[in-house]
Amino acid sequence: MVNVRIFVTYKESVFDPQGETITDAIHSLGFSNVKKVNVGKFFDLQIDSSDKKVEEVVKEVSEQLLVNFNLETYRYDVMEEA
Amino acid sequence: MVNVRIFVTYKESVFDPQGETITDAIHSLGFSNVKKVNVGKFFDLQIDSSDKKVEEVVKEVSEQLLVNFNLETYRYDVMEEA
Amino acid sequence: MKIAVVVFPGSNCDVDLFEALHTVCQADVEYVSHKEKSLESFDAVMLPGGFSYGDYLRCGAIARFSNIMPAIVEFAKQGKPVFGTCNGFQILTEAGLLPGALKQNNSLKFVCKTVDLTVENTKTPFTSQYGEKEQISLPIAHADGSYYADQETLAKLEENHQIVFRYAGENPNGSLNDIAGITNEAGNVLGMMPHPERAVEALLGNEDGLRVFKSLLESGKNTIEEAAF
Amino acid sequence: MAIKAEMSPKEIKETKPYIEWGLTEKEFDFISEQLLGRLPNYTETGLFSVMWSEHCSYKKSKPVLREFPNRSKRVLQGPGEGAGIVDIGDGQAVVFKAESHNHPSAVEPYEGAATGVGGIIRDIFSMGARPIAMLDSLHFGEVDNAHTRYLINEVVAGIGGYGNCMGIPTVGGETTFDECYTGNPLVNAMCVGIMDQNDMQKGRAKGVGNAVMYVGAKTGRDGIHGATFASADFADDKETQRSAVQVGDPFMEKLLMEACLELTGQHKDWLVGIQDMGAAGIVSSSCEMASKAGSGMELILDYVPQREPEMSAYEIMLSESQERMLLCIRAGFEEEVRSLFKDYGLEAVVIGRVTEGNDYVLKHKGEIVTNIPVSSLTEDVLEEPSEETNPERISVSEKLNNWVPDILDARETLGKMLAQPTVASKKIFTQTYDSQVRTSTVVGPGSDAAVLRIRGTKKGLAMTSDGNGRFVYLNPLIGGQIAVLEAAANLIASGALPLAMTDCLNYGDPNDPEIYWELHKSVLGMSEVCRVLNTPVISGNVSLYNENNGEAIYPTPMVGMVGLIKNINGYLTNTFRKSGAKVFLVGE
Ligand SMILES: Nc1ncnc2c1ncn2[C@@H]1O[C@H](COP(=O)(O)OP(=O)(O)O)[C@@H](O)[C@H]1O
Repeated sequence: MVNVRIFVTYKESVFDPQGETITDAIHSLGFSNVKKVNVGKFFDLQIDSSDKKVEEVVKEVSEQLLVNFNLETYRYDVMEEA
Repeated sequence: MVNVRIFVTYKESVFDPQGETITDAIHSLGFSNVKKVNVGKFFDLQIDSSDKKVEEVVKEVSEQLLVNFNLETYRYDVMEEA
Repeated sequence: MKIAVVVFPGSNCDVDLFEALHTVCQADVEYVSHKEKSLESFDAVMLPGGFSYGDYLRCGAIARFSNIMPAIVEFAKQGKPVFGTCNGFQILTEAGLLPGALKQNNSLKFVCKTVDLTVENTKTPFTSQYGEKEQISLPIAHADGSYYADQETLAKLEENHQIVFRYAGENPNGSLNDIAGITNEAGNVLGMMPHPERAVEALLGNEDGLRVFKSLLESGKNTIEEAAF
Repeated sequence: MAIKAEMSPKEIKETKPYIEWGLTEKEFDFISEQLLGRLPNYTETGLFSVMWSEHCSYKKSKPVLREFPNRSKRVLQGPGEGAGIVDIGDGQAVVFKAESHNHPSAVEPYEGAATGVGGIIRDIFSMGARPIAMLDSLHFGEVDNAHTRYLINEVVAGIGGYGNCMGIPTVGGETTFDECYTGNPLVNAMCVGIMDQNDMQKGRAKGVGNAVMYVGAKTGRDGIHGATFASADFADDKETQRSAVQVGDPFMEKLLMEACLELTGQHKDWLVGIQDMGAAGIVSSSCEMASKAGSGMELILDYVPQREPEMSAYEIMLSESQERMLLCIRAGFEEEVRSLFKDYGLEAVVIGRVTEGNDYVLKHKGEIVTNIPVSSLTEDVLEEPSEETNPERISVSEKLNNWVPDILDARETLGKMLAQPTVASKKIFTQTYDSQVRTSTVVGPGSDAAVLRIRGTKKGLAMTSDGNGRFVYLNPLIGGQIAVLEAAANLIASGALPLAMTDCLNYGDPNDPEIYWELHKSVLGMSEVCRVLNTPVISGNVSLYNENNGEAIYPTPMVGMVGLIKNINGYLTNTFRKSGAKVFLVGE
């Protein structure tokens, strides 16, 4: 079993209202030294590594399903072999 | 400036309908070796480290705003000093 | 003209589309399950609003892998009319039948209200009965209706007159270029966030959406006549 | 969660964990000595503690609820089932009920409100009806409090999130703000459905050998002891001990609803009874279904679909995981039912059978973990007599002269009133609800009552939810009368004939004689008006122990009412339609 964490974020050029709203909320709590907040999602996949190459699976799953390339971009980390 | 990444996930015992539905979708795409999918969100904070201790800020912001302790739990990484 | 209303798990405006066509327009319409593989015998396809697969992951992202989707893609390629409202629009973008994507409203909230629109293109099978630049009002009801495409795509949409409906006045969700509805390059696939099927009866207070369906039915007559000659 | 070795019956008797679970010593002794003739084991003690809670048994409020009239020529089903049913002619019926989710929403406002909506929707489709509208009744603290604002945003988002996804329009409701709800907001939801009278279903399990089938989501450890938790009041220092709140999955519920409606509408011959798993999950649904039919039941818990490993019998039985239903299926049709649900991507599993006699038997991992009479969980609950006293504030105020407001500048007073959050427009909330889906909403939020047309007929339904804790606090009898009158007036002003009502009785700790008195008097007031208007109470819900740190909320009965409009074109709204129209004041 391999654990993979896939990080998905908006592309830089895409406006992220959530990041802005959270930044404002943090400031209104008084933490003015927090300068910027970006929000993203991640997917932790447990993959049975026996048959297919893990990285291939990760790429295919991400590109077909988990990521919308019109808006988003992704990165992944292969974590420990469990 | 310090970059901090805060990871927020559901607590283990909490039902995650989204993770289940995505797992099903991945299986129906034919990736049967993906055994489990967990979904989480992350927040990248740029923090001006001059005045207050960074970790304190991260904890307070997480606990007051970013994390819902009824359902969620969090971890964070202090990344590079930019 | 025979029209298919596709039902995905979690669709919930399927009844509304069906009734608008069946009861109000007396059209020949049938529900088609997401499990079907063929659209043979249909002349137009409509994708309803709702929350297909709970809108988990992204709106429309999972529905696009349904059994019926290859048939819809093929149908669109043949130049036959395909229409998606709300979740249907999201599915069409996820499936690549329409450019761009729909992201969360700038307000971060679901919004249900009636908005003003300008009809920007009347040369589509769904808008021929409207006047050029006509102002109409239609209901919206969505949390993820903010249209996004990169600058290049936007420029092409403008240039090819693919923008069919634009928000007039207040932009309710942060859509770029105030986009409320677009077509593909060929003009036979239309996706829009507003719900014309909710505005087809005086009893419910608004009939501005009726002509979307009338246009489609009218376009059907033309093609059938053409075919006859 | 690690499995702890369960206490033996003797240890339970000695260390009394059941007190923590809400059972009193007197009840425990009655159960062991009178009902069982032995000490209950751990699982059984758990079953008793939830089934004997106020939430499931109404042991405190039952004597008061008997005051409500619940019959009329139109009532097809009164209180006692998932929801009440009223004849609206042409072989059709309207089905409705309200439900509170106050305590879960105080702890986890989004999921608490969302699962409240999910629960009431299941109550409606379990009767065989198609849910057509939702209403809510929300009471919060004053908006100048940051935590209150958080609660409001999350509760409203939770209600919208669930209803919008289900495709059921949220068409009306009410929202008020008062200091007294700060620590204990009220979140009440009402669902209205419509059905053909021959599709009527009941929650009963009869016919020896018939299958008990479980459908829907898997069982996890969520919300264990939620039912008892709803019946014990809050104190801040208990915050961390509260059990995990359930998470709603409206997508699953949408599939479940469509599958159940196919079953109730097209396969009545397969189905004996159907009930939703609400508070106290499998135990309450199964023993109530057996109890109503006078049957016994045997369940094998190993067959219950489980989401988490190593769940104990206690946990499986008490779990409040959402989006689950229990069916009684005629023997021989199990496979058909399984395949119907599979078509919707849902699991349907036989977990037991109806048996002869009156025994409720649970087996787990090869052992009998429960063997008690069905009735010991349902009918034998000890009603708790309550004391009543007239609060001092009432006896004092009765001696005072009526207070007459002194208005110097009517314009200014009007301005101030309109600026009150309770009076101001609620558009910022109602716009986040899809009020139009299903394209039958003729009048949505913003008028006196919502109006929906009934497709294929000339008819329409008007519906409203109203309550005013302040009036009831000042005078429970008159306040109760006003609550029903206001709801009826809202329907009449929409052009409808009021048919019947549902309610949510939100009060403080009933062991306080003054609070019990408020409950009793206000119910008397409501009942009186119900009789006059011929609007019987066909369903309802009781939420007691609404307190925070010993302070009770105002006594706040919510009244939900539905009316019939014979010709939908005759509906009315609360706006002036043209200038120059005459304005009449009717009444005294
Ligand atoms: N929480 C709510 N959900 C849905 N509709 C609401 C809600 N609160 C208020 N409304 C709607 O707003 C309108 C005004 O509500 P309210 O202030 O309670 O008026 P009234 O006291 O006249 O009934 C009503 O139409 C009601 O249905």
